[in-house]
Amino acid sequence: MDVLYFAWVRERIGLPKERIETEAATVSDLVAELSAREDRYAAAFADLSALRVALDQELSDFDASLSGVREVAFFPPMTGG
Amino acid sequence: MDVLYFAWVRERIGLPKERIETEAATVSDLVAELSAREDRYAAAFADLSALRVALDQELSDFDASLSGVREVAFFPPMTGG
Amino acid sequence: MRIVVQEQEFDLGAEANAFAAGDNGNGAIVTFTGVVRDLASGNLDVMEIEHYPGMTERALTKIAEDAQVRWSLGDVLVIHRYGRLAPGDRIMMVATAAPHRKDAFEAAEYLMDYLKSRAPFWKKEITSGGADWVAAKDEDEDALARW
Amino acid sequence: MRIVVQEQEFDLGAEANAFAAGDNGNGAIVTFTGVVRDLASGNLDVMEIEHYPGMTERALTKIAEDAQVRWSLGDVLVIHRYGRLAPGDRIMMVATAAPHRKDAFEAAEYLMDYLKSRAPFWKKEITSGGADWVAAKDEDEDALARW
Repeated sequence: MDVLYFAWVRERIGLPKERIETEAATVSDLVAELSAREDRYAAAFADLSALRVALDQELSDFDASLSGVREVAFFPPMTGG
Repeated sequence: MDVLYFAWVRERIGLPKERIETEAATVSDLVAELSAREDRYAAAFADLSALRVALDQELSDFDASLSGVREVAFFPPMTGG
Repeated sequence: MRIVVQEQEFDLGAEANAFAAGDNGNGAIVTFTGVVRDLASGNLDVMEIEHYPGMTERALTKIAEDAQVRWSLGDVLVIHRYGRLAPGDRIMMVATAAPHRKDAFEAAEYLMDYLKSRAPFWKKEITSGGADWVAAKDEDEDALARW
Repeated sequence: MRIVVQEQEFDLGAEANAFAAGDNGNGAIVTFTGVVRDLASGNLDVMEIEHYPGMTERALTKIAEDAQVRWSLGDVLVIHRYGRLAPGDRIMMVATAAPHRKDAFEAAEYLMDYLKSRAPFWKKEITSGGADWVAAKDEDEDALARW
């Protein structure tokens, strides 16, 4: 699936988008898998309360299922307007 | 003093402004004096709850004193905006 | 602060741009524009707006000053027309600029609520069937209670 | 309904006039415009706005559609920029048209509250001293509770 990063999440991980092959069942599983992979992920995902996640461009939760999801995005709380 | 009328009060009384010599102490006294003078005033002032009064261009009350007042205006509730 | 009472039409866009051209401390700009609505029956020919010259400017100035006391505002604009208007014509506008959006919104609503019931304007609707003074609405008077 | 997400600047006045040129059933038009505020220190060079192409348009469309369900609105406009802006530049605007002013005001405030916290934009303030992501404010999240 495509995984996107925005704002300081993008800066900490060091790229805006990557393709990830994963068997993770939920967003939390994916976060754990990435955090275990490299320090930059662990740093970006250290405090989930400071993060938001969107599945296929809809805001979602960290315990949501990834079944059928093509695009996951991680980012800080939004500051539009 | 100058007495001004606006909207349907002006239409009922038949003029926008007149100079009135009066010894009326309060607005209510002036209303009674005018109403006794001619039917068109009595008709305009029949229901005071449907009227507003301004003294020297400030909204006021019917029991307010006319002492020192130069301009009295009678009109219906305002409908600006 | 700018208070304008005039018969001629005004350009909403030009006024909004001029108002927004102010200083950079104001992150939030709200405008409200009132437009002559046609009647449900669709036959409004003319909306005639009478006003009380002198008192109108005083009342609008006081309302705007009161808003500036209650909220932290960078600037306030009030424009109100009088005379004969047609459906679709713009009657009036208010604009508020503030550092924060809540202040700009609340002040604009306050200006409108007071302007509706405390500024000496009276509207008359003229149709082919006759002419009627618009009655003040209880809800407009009630709207003042929240401030 | 018109939703615009663009990098280039927009003309508030031209947009307001075009929006207000609609039908005569809407007596009330509210606009809100957000402007890049300078920092208290007065040294903001650039406000950089990042967004999530695709999701941004979806989120803004949903917010506008929700407003149209909740209030009786004639029309809704949302414009939001991304990219590099300077102090005084206009970031975004919303506009609402409605038969009644209360609906126009409430819907505009609703659009702003949701747009602040639910549309995928992120602001970064760049000064000579460095660059900082703007933190979301609790009060912006709390503002959603009233709807």
